[in-house]
Amino acid sequence: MTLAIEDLEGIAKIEKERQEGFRHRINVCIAAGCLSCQSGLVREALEKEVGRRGMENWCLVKGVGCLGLCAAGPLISVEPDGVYYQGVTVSDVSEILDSLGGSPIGRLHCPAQSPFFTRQHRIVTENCGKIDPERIEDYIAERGYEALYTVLRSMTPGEVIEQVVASGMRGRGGAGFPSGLKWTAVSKAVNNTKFVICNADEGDPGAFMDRSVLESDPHRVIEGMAIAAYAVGARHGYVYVRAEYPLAVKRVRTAIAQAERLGVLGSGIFNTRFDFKIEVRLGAGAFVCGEETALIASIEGRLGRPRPRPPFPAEFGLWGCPTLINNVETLANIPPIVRNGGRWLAGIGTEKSKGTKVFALAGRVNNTGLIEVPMGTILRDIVFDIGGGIPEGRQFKAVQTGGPSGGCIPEQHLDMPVDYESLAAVGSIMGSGGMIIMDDASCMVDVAQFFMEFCMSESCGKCVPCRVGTTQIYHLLRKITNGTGKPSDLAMLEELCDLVKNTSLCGLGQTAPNPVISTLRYFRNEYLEHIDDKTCQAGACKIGSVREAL
Amino acid sequence: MDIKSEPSSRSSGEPAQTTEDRRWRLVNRTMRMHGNEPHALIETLHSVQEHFGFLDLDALKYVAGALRVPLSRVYAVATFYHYFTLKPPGEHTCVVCKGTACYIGGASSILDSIQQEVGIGPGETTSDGQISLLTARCLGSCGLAPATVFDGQICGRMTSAAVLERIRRWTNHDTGD
Amino acid sequence: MTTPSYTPDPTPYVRRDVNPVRILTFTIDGRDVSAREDETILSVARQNGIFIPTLCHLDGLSERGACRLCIVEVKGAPKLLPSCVTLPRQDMEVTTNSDRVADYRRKILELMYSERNHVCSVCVSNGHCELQNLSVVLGMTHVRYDYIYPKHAIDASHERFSVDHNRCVLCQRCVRVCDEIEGAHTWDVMGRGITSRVITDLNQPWGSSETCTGCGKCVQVCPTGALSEKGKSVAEMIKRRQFLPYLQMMRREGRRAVAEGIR
Amino acid sequence: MNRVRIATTWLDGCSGCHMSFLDMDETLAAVADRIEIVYGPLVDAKEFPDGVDVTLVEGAVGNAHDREELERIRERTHILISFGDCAVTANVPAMRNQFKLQDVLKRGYVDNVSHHPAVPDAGVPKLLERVRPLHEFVAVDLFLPGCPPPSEAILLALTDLLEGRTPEVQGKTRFGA
Repeated sequence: MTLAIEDLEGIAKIEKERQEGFRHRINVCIAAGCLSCQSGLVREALEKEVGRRGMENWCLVKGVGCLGLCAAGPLISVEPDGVYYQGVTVSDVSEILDSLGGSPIGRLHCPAQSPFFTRQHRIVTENCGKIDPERIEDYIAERGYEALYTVLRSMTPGEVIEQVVASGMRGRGGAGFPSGLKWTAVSKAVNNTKFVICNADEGDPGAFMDRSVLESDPHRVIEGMAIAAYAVGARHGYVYVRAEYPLAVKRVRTAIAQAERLGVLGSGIFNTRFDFKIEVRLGAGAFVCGEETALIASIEGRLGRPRPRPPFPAEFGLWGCPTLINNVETLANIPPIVRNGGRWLAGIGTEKSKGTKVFALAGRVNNTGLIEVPMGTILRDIVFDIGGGIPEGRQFKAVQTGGPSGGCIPEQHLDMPVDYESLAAVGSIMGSGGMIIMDDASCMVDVAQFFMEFCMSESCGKCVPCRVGTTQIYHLLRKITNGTGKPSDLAMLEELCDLVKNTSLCGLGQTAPNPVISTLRYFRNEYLEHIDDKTCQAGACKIGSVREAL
Repeated sequence: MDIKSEPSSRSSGEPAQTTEDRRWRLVNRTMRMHGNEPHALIETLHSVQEHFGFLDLDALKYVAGALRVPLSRVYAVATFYHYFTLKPPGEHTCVVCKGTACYIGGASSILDSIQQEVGIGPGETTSDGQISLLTARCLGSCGLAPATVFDGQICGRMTSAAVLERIRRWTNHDTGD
Repeated sequence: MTTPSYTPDPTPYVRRDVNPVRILTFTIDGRDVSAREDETILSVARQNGIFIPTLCHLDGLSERGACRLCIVEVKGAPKLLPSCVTLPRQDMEVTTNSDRVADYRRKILELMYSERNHVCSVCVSNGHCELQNLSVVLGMTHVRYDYIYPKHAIDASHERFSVDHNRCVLCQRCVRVCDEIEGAHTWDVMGRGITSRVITDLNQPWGSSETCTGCGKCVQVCPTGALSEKGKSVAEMIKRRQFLPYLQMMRREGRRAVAEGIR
Repeated sequence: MNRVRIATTWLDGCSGCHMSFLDMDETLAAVADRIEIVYGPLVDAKEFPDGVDVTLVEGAVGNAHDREELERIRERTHILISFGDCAVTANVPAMRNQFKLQDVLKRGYVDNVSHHPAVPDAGVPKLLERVRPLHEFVAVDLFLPGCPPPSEAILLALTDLLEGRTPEVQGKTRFGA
């Protein structure tokens, strides 16, 4: 089947007319967050009630992706009025339908003018909460696959890469490697067979950006992959997604099937000679598979143990062929880069960190949820303005970024801009975008122990420093948190952290000590309290019980 | 016997019910989709676990033979990836998320209270085979921490009391309540 | 999904970024050396009589870069690099035995000792053990990290050999020799991280393995007393590895003969 | 000239290291006029004296008494030598560390005993949960591994100390030697 731009425009037009034909449109968030507070039931009840009242012709009930403010779920938005409702239950359904066209229900009202919504800059998540992730037509109505058409019909692969280079975008998966360089390397590699892999193995505990994007706007990622494939010369792609995200898996599979049926995936896309197919591969619960070479091994059906690089996947990747591996968010940035030009993205953010970044706000903060802000946004604004500050009137203590590879940033650094360099300077990393806020009820030694336990059990076991070193660090932290630590343990902790960081084989081991190093740097007094006074101010560690036993 | 010889010569591990059991047909279909190639191992194990709930030794042996993957590698893969389980799950499963946000939000006290009430720790099943307790690295529902999954249904903002209430519903129901 | 999956090309992967014919020069510990582009720093060092400690490396088996003992410093490189898998570049300056590297090596060795239950005095390989020997060579007189003391079993179900997991360092030489030279792939590593353990077949007693040919290569390549011949007492297990270079050469020739279709 | 005051003792060990010490035979005589052995199984002294220059401690720390003894020795000794594998690595005594202390005692005093099986609870020091090397309890100045350390290595260490040098025993002894 050959698809022309007119067909895309036609689909978009029909879809727009269809939607605008409804006087009222009720968008119900059906991403995992809201689903876990029964938004599925709310949607059903709305549909049933609309049917019962005979409103089907002028009131549309639509399941949409993440609206962002998970803390207030289930969320719904009513268009075209632009009204948000929070904490909606099945019993509110009648009242909502009664109020259509009238004044909003104050009791459920979620102020759309609050900083949580107004301070965001949505590029990657522009369609989240707007379109039905299970309808390709809805994506096309928002200019979906237009970028792919432009690329295939009017740009050379080199021109596409130029735009990505010009955008200055850096990989959103964690390390922040310039995406344009990666694309260039793969495109230059000499081989008839190349692959594009979308890394959706979002393993950081406390991060759910990729999940939300895949659940809310899967076609955007598929389009990004197809553009990438064209640019580097690949004909086959894989989405490697965690099995723990069944909804994301389902939506991606649905999206791929729809794209194939429509002809934006497959052979001779848009009547060109470009063929591209995508397969889904499920991760099976191994954090280390976020590492490129381990991920490749996993797709090949093998153990997810990293191998030393070089050779890098750009030269020697999946089945020995040049392979481009990009994270979900990176790929989701591609269609807007193509539509608006690389310079447009380069105009957003800071000098060295371009564009926006999606963060998952979680922990002890009022507005938990998903946010997208320009790079360089001040951390304090994220926590207190967008995040709405700390609940229950407690004291802010630290914000943890970068997951198990990142660090804890204390109050004194809250006024820094969030970009790759600034985060590195304070001993943390951008990581994939998890942001966990901690208050005075969190013990930083306990937090360090939590992350080390994570790294220890996620270590693949291949290299000695990571396999045994993380275990030794964990044991030392456990001694400290249970009140049997010695003053000399701190020096030993530092020694082991240095060893694991400098001698481990892959990124997991090399960054595993970061949470310990950063808490030792900023919260050393808490370690000393545990060791010298045998107390845990936050009350998180069970020192008391051990002391009684002694 | 050479492990790398023809799969037909290794069919001893094939469970008797293979041909008539619909679930095995679905597993076979997964393997066929991947050309019965060794690289289909993880996808196939997913398929086995999806249809049987866990991976037993006969299944591992069968998959090894069908895909021409050495037995030890199949076992290695099945134990490397934490998503796979070699133990049959209980009638009901409760998965407590131990992601960072859930940890900060009190996931450990939820686990403690389950241990106290039901007497099982993570990875364990009650002796009557009714309830399995599992932990997850992160369910991605951090916005609603702490999160827990009851028989596949995810619930946010849990407390120990709420979790125990759900679990009691299972046990009461099973005693004919 | 309805479309069948991608089927990879069955031919072996070839690194195209390396030219095995090209010769380059660089320095190791200040000495000028030359190498082919596909030779590792370790192999060039050994050819030139420069010692770099290793454990998971064994001539004739594939490289893993996992024990990290062979790390070296390369001028300009921010990270320490495992010499067993790192290829030299023109004018590279390699330092094999700086204080920093020696210090890390000793610490890594200490970690290995702390991981399992190594009791040299009662070990069949006492006096012939690569791990033990490394402690002498690297000047490691004691382990400063807490011993972990995991509980591990001994499997003596095989007719002629036994495996004592207390002495295993997870170098995977057994796994590799069984897979790459014998072609049986009886061994692999189950689990992950600190709970990893070598297994035979479906984690069953070695003696009941369907795939083990009983060739004993795994025993001979094992650097410690983890794998040993039965009937050997303390300090009596001396490993014989003379077969490895021959087998490797013959396998290579055999593969070529098959590829060329001649005999 | 003041003679260097030397002490030796053994904790959880087999006395083999002391045998090796005695194996120095006539070479011991060569340094005999410069040293004085003030405490140890080789001499008649009831209490560990104050102001000892060098103490060779054989054996691991396996019970409460070992621990107290070691701490007292550390207080009263200038240079403490961890003497032999049991002291350095906990060696054979530590082989019980894989098991729970209760199980070890039960196996030793109950399971394998036909006459009055009972775990002794009076008159013997309490066993520690785990046997550990000396340096996990006190600072150690020199490590002399070996099972036992060869007498040449012991002599070398002693003569180096007598000459005021830091002993360099690398290559002279090793674990299990």
